[in-house]
Amino acid sequence: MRPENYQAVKLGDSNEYEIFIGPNHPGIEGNYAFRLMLDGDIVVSGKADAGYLHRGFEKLMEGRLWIQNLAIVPRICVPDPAPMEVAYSMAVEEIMGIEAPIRAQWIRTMQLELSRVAAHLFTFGGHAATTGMYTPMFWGVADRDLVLDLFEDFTGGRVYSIYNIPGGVRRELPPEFLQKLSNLLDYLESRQNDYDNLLFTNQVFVERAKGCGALTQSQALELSVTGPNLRACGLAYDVRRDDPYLVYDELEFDIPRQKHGDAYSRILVRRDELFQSIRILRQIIERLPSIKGKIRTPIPNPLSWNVRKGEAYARVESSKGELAYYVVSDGGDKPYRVHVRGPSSMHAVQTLEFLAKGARLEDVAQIMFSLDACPPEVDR
Amino acid sequence: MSKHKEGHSKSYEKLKSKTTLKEILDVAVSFEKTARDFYTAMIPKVSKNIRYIVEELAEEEQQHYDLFLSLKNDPYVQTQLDERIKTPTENHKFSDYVQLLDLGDNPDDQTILQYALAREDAAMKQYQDLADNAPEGELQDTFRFLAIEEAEHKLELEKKYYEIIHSGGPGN
Amino acid sequence: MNKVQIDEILNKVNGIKITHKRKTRIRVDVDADSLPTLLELIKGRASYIHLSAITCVDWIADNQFELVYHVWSYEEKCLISAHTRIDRGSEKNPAKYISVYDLFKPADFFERDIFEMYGVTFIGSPRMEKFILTEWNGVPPMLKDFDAEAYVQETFKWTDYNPDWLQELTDQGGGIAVKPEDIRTAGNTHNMSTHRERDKAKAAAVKANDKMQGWKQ
Amino acid sequence: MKKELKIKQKERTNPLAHVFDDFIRFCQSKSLFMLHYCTGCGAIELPPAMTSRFDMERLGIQPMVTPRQADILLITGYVSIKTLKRVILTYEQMQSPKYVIGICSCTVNGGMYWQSYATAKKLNEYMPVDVYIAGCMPRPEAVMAGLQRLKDNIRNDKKEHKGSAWKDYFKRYDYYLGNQQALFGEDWQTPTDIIAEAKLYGLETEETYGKHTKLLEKHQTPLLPQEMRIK
Amino acid sequence: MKKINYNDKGSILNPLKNLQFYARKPVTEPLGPRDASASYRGFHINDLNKCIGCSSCQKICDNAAITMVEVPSIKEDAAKGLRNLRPAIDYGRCCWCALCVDICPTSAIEMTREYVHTCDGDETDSYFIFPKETGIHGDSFEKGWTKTEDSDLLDRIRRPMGEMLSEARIDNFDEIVDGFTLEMAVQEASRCVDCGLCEDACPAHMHAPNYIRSIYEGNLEQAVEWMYETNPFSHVCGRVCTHICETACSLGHGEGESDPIAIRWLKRFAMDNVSKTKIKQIARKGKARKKSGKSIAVVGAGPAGLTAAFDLVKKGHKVTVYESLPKAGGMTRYGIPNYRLPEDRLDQDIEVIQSVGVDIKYNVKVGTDISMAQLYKDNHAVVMAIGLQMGRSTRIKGSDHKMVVKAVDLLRMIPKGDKVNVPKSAVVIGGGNVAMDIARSMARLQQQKYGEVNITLTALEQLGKTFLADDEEVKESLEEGISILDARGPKQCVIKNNKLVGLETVKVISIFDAQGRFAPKYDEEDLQFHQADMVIEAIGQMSDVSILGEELTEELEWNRGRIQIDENGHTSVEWLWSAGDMVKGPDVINAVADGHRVAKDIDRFLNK
Repeated sequence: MRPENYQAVKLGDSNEYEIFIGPNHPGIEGNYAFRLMLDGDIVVSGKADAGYLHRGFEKLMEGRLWIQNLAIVPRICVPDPAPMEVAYSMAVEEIMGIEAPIRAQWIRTMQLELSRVAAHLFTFGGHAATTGMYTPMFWGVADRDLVLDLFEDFTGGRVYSIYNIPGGVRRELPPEFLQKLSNLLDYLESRQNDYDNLLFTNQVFVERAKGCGALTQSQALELSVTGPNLRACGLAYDVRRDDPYLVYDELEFDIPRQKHGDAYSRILVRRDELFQSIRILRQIIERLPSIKGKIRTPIPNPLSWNVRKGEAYARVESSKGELAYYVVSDGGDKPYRVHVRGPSSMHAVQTLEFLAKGARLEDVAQIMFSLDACPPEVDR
Repeated sequence: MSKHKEGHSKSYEKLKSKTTLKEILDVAVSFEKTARDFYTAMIPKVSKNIRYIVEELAEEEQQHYDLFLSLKNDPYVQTQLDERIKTPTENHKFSDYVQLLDLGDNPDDQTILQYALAREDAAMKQYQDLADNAPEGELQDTFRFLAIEEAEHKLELEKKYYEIIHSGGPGN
Repeated sequence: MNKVQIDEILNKVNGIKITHKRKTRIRVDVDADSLPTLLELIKGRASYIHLSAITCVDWIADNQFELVYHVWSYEEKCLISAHTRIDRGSEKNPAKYISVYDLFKPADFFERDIFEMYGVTFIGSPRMEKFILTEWNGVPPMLKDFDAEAYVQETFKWTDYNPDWLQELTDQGGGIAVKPEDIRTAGNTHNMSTHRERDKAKAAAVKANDKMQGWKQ
Repeated sequence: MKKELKIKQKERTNPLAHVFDDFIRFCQSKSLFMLHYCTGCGAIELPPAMTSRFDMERLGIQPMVTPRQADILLITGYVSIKTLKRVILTYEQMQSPKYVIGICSCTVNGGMYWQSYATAKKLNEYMPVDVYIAGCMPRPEAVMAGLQRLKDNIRNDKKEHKGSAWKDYFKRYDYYLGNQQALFGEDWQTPTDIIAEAKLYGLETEETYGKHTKLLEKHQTPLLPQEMRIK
Repeated sequence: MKKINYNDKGSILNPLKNLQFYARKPVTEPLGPRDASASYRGFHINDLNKCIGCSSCQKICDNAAITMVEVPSIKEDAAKGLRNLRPAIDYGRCCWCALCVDICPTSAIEMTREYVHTCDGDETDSYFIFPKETGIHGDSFEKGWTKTEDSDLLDRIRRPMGEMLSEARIDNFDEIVDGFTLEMAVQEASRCVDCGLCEDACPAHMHAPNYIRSIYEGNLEQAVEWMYETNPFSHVCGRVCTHICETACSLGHGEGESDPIAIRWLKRFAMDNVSKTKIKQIARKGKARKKSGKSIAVVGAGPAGLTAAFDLVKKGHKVTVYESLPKAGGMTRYGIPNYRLPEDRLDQDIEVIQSVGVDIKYNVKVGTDISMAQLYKDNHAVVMAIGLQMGRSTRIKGSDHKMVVKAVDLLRMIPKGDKVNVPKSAVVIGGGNVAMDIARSMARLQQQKYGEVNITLTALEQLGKTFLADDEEVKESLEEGISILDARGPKQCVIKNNKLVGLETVKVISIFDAQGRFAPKYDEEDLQFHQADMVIEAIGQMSDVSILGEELTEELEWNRGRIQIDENGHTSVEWLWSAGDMVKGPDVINAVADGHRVAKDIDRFLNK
C-alpha cells in the first residue's frame, strides 16, 4: 500500500476504541490474538481470535495410520505433550480391547507427572512475565530444562517424547534412571523456598494477581472450566481421582484447591500441584522397581493394522485440565474420526472473553496466562 | 578298464619309443586329432537334442590339439611345462565307478559322456604310466604334463556329467 | 444413583438405546428430535452439568452426521455420550440442528467449531460465524469428501532437492525410484505399493530370471 | 537466487566505503535483536535458549518485542496461512538489514504437516531465508548453532554474499508477491510500500516489477484506519 | 511442603532473599552442543549392507519423508529378496519419531546422537540426505535410538504349524500338516509388512501381499480372487510350493530369530476355506464371452500345460490337453506323495480348471497314439509341457539289476494303484526332494507291510551345508526313522548269486571346487556297505523328447539338451511352444509361471 493512499477517517463520538492484542504480542501466550473494545483502559468486551496455529490435526489424523498418529498428537499442546500421547493410546487401546501391561502403566504415569512438573514450571515463568517479572521465567525455564533432560534420557526426545504406543511404551527405562529422577526431585523441592520468595510471597506479584480475573465456582462450572482453574474456585475435581486411569487409584495424592478463583488462587493451586506431582513421583520411584514384566502388549504389525469397529472417549488430566480424545474406528487401518477436546478450548475462548469484560487492559495478559491456556489446543 | 588299456597298448609302445619332447608332442597331437575326428564323425549320428555334447567334446579335443601344437613350436616349451607340473590336477575318481557301456548306434547323452570320461581316464593313466617309467628330465616332464592335461579334461567332464545327469535333483 | 435409577431416567426419552460400556461410560443413542429433551433431563434430574465435548462424525456412506454430546456428572462420576444422527444435507441445503447453548454455555465453542469444520448450522447458537478458519474459503475441511491431500498437492509446491549424491547416483543409472507420494492412496484403503513400483520390480525380476536361466545371449 | 540480478545503482566512489562496511558488519553481527514471535511449535525451544541454561545473550542476541526494532525474524516451524499473512506483514515492517531463520522441518518442505490444508509448505517462497536449522524441533544447542552461523554470515558477508538474503526480497519482489498472491488471493496487499523501499535502497532490478506488482497496483484500495486489519 | 495462605499479603522484601544466588554456581551450559542421551533420536544412519530395500521405512513414515532411491552399485537379487533401493531422508519432512528404526526388518536404519545441522538459505539440498554408515555430515557419532526388543514393531515369530506326530503318520499317506485355524491365519497374516519382495521373487509373481492382506481382513474370497489372478494351481502351491517367496520375505532377513511369513500356509488356508463352487465362480471371472475360433493342443496335463490351457480358454480359445496317464496333474500327482499333497486337493484344482472349459484327453500318448504332425494339423498352435518324467541312473556297476529302480517310476506307481514290490530294506541314492519323497513313501509302505522302517538314504551332499532337500523334509524323514548318510558316493550295487544284497559307497571329501562348480572328490579308503533288498536311484530326471519324432527333433533348435525357447517359451518352430519342467527344470511355481508366459505369447501370436 502506498503511503499517499492513506486517508485519515474520523471516528464517531464514542470513547470506545478497538485494539488488537496478538498474534505477535509479548502478552499473549503463543500465537493467539485477542480483540478488545476499550473504554479508557477498561475492557468493554473482548473477542478471541484463534486459528493462527490451525493445522487441521483432526483431518491429518484421518489420513494416517493408527500408529503414525502417535508422532503428531504431542504437537497439539507443546508445553505439555505427554498427556496427548497417553490419551490417544488409551483411546485406541479401549477400542481394541487390550490393556497396557502394569509396568507400562506405571511408566506412563511417571511420564505424565513429569510432564506436569515441566508444564507448571513453564507456566510460573510465563505468568510472572506478564506482571513484569522476568526472573521467575528464567528460573522456571531452566528448571524445566532439567526435566527435559530426563525426558531425553528415557524417551529419546527432549520435548516430543513419542514414547507411547497403543499397548504400552516403546522402551525400557535406562539404568540408573530412577536415581536421576530422585535427585531431580530433591533439587526441585530444595527450590521451593526460592520460588516462594521470588514469586508466590512476593508482595508485588501477590497484589497484582489477587482479585484479577476472579471466577466463582458456579460460573466456572457453567463455562466448563476444568483442571487447576476449576480447583482454584473451590471444587476439588480431578480426572485422576474421579475417573481414574492408569494407576492413579493406587497412588496417594491430595487435590489442592483454593476458594477465590482469581489469578493468585490459580497459581497457588499450580504451585501446590507441582509438589503433589513430586509426591506421586516419589511413590513411583519406590514402587516401580518391584513391578516387573513386559512394557508392551503386542499389536499387529502397524503397517497392516486394522483396529476393530468402535469408539472410545479417553480422558486424562493434563496440566491444563480435562483433556479428552474421542476416537472412532470403522475397522480400517486409519482412524475414522479423532476429536481432541483440549482443556484450553474452554479456557482461552469463552472463559477468557468472560473474564476480560470489565478487566483493565494491563490485566488481560495476566488473566490469559493465569488460565494457562494453550492456543494450539484451541486451533488444533 | 583292461579292455581299454589293451586298446591303447599300441600307442603306448609308440610313445615309449619316442625320445625327444618334440616327438612325443607330435604323437600326442596326432592322438588328439584322432579323438577330434572321432567325435566330429559322431555328430550327425546322434539325436539333435544331445548333439551339443558331442560338439563340445570335439571342440575340447580341438583345443587340446591346438595347445599341443603351439607347445611344439614354442621355444620356451620347457618353462611352460615346469609351470604346469607344479600344480597338478588331482584325479577325483568321481566317475570311476560309472560302468562303461558300448557306444551303440544310438547312444544317449549319458553314454556319450561315460565314453568320453573313460577315454580321458585311460589317456591320463597311460601318460602317468609313461612318466613313471621314463628317465627324469625333459621326457618325464612331458609325460607328466600330458597326464595332467588329461586329468584336467576328465575333471571338467565330470562337472559336466553332474550338471547334465544329476540335474533335477532338488525336485518339488 | 445406581444403574437402575439412571436407566429409569433415561428411559423416559422415546426410542432410546442405552449401553453401559463401563462403570464411568454410558452410551446412549437417541433420535435427533429427542436429544435436547434427553440433555435437559440428565442435566436437571441427574446432575450431568459438565459438557465435556460435542463431536461431529461424518458418516458419508450413510449420508449422515453423527453428533455426540459427552456430558459428565461431577456427582455421579460418570460420562454419558449421547449419540444422534442428522441428515448430512447438501451444498445448497446445509445440515441443520438445534443448538443446546441454552443448556450448556460451552456449546457455543463446540457448535461454532462444527459449523466451521462440517458446515452444520445450529439454530439458536449465538455465534454461527468463522472463528479458526477465517482465511479459508473452501468447503468445510473436515468433510470426508474434502480430499486434503489432493488439495495440498494442487496448491503447494514442494522443495526440489538436487544434492550431489543424487546427481552421482543418477549418473550411475540409478536415482529416485519410489517417491513417498507414490505409495499413498486416497481413502481408507491399505497402503499398497503402486503398480509403478510393482511393474518396475517385476521387470527387474524377469531380467534377473533371464540371466539365471542363461538362454539366448 | 538463480542468477545475479543487476542493480540499478551508481558505482560507489568513496575509497573508504569498504572499510566502513566492514566495521558496520562487525557491529551488526555483535548486536542482534530477535523478534519474539512464536509462530509454531519450535518456539518452545526458544525460552530455554534465551534463558539461563543456554543463554543466547552470550552471542549478543536478545529478544525484542516489536518488529520495527528487530533484526532477526525466527520462523519457528509451520506457519498456517493465517499466520503467514501476519508474518509477512511483520517481515515487511522490519527495518533492513533483516534476517530470517527457518527452524524445524516444516519451513523447508512442509514437515509433518505436509498434508495439511492449512499450513504453508516452503518458507522461502514467501520471503528470503538466511539460515535453516534442522530438527523437529531443533534443540537449543542447534538453535544457538544456527544463530552463530547467521552471525558469521553477517560478519563475512562481503566475501560470500550470504548475509544479505534480505536484499533478494527487494530484488525479486515480484516473485515473492506472486507466491503470496497465489495463496491469499489477487487483492492481497500490505501497508508497506516495498517498491518504494527498493528504490530507496537502490535495490531495484527488472524482477522487482512484474505482472504481480501490476496486480497489486490494480487492486490497491485506500486503507481506512479502522479497517487496518487483515480480512 | 509449606502452605501459603491466600490471605497473606506477602512481603516486598522476599525477593531480596534470593540475593544469595550470587553465591551459587551458574546453571549455564558451555557453548557448543552437549552430548545427547544414549537413546537420542538424532540424524539417521543406514547400514547399506544390511538394508534390503524393502521400503517398510517409507511406508511407516508418517511424514512422507522417505524416498527410495535406486543404487546401481548394489546388486539386486529378487529370489533372495534383495532390492537395490535404499532410503533417502528428507529432513524437510522428518519428525524424528524413529518409527522407521522400529519397523526396519533388518535393523539397518538407526539413529545417532548427532543433532546439529544448519545451513544457509540457498543450501536446502543438504536437507535431503542419503544415510550411510555415517550420518548427515559424514562424521561418526555414537548410536542413539536403535531398535530394542521392546520397541520392535514387527512380530518376528511365525505361528507354529500343527503336525501329525511321526508315530501317527508313518503307516499312512494322510496329510501331515494340520493347516492354520482362522485365528492363527489372521495372526500370521498380520505380520506382513507388504514389502512385495515375495511378489518379485515368485516366478509367477503371485500377489502375495494382497491376498495376505485379504486374509488378515477375513475376506478369504477376495484372497482367492487375488490368487487366481496369477495361479490356477493354488491348492497345489499352497502345499508343495518351493516358496521362494518365503526366502525373499523381508521378515526372514532379520537378525536373530526372525521367521518369514508362512505365505504358503496362508495360501493353503484361504484355499481350504472357500467352497469349491465359489472358487469355480472366481476362476471363471474375466473369461472372454466371444469364442475366438482358434484351437490349441497342449501336450501334458501338468501344471505348466494346464496353466497355459486355463489362460488360453479364458481368452476364448479352444484348448485340448493330451495326457498319457489316466489322470491329470503330471508330477504333482505322480511325483508328490499324498502325505504332502492329498489327491483330493489336486483333483479340485484340476476340476476348477476343467470347469472353465479346458478339455483333457486322458491315456493318449502323443508320439504313438497321435503324432505331433497330426496335432499341428488339427490346431493353430501346440504347447509341449511334458515335464521330466524319466529317471536317471547312476550306471554304476550292478545298476542294471532288476531290483535297482528309479524313484520317479516307483513314485508313479503308488498313486496309480499299481502293486509295488515293497522290500524289507532299501537304499536310496540321492539327496534331493525326490529322494526324500520316495524314501518316505517306501517307509510308509514298509510300515504297513512289515511294521518297521528300514530305509537308508545316501547322498553326495553334506547335511546342513550343501544338502539339496528342504530342511523340513530332512527333519521329518529323520523323525520317521529313515537314516540319512550324507557325503557318500555310490560305488557299486553288490550282487550275489544274481540277487541284490546291498550298495557300496565311498566317502565324499569335498563336493564343490573353488568356483562353486560341482567336482566331488572321493576317498576310496573309506568304504561302506549298506545291506538292501532294493536300491532306488533318485539322482536326476529327464524329459522323454523322443515323442517329438525325428523330423521335428531335427527341425527344432536345441540348447544343451533342452528345446531352445525365447523368453516367451516360443520354440524355433513357429507353431510350437514349450513350457514347464522340460525347459525350466523341476518346480511347480516355475511351471505355472511358464504356462502364463506361453499362453500370453500364443494369444498374441494368434491375434496377429
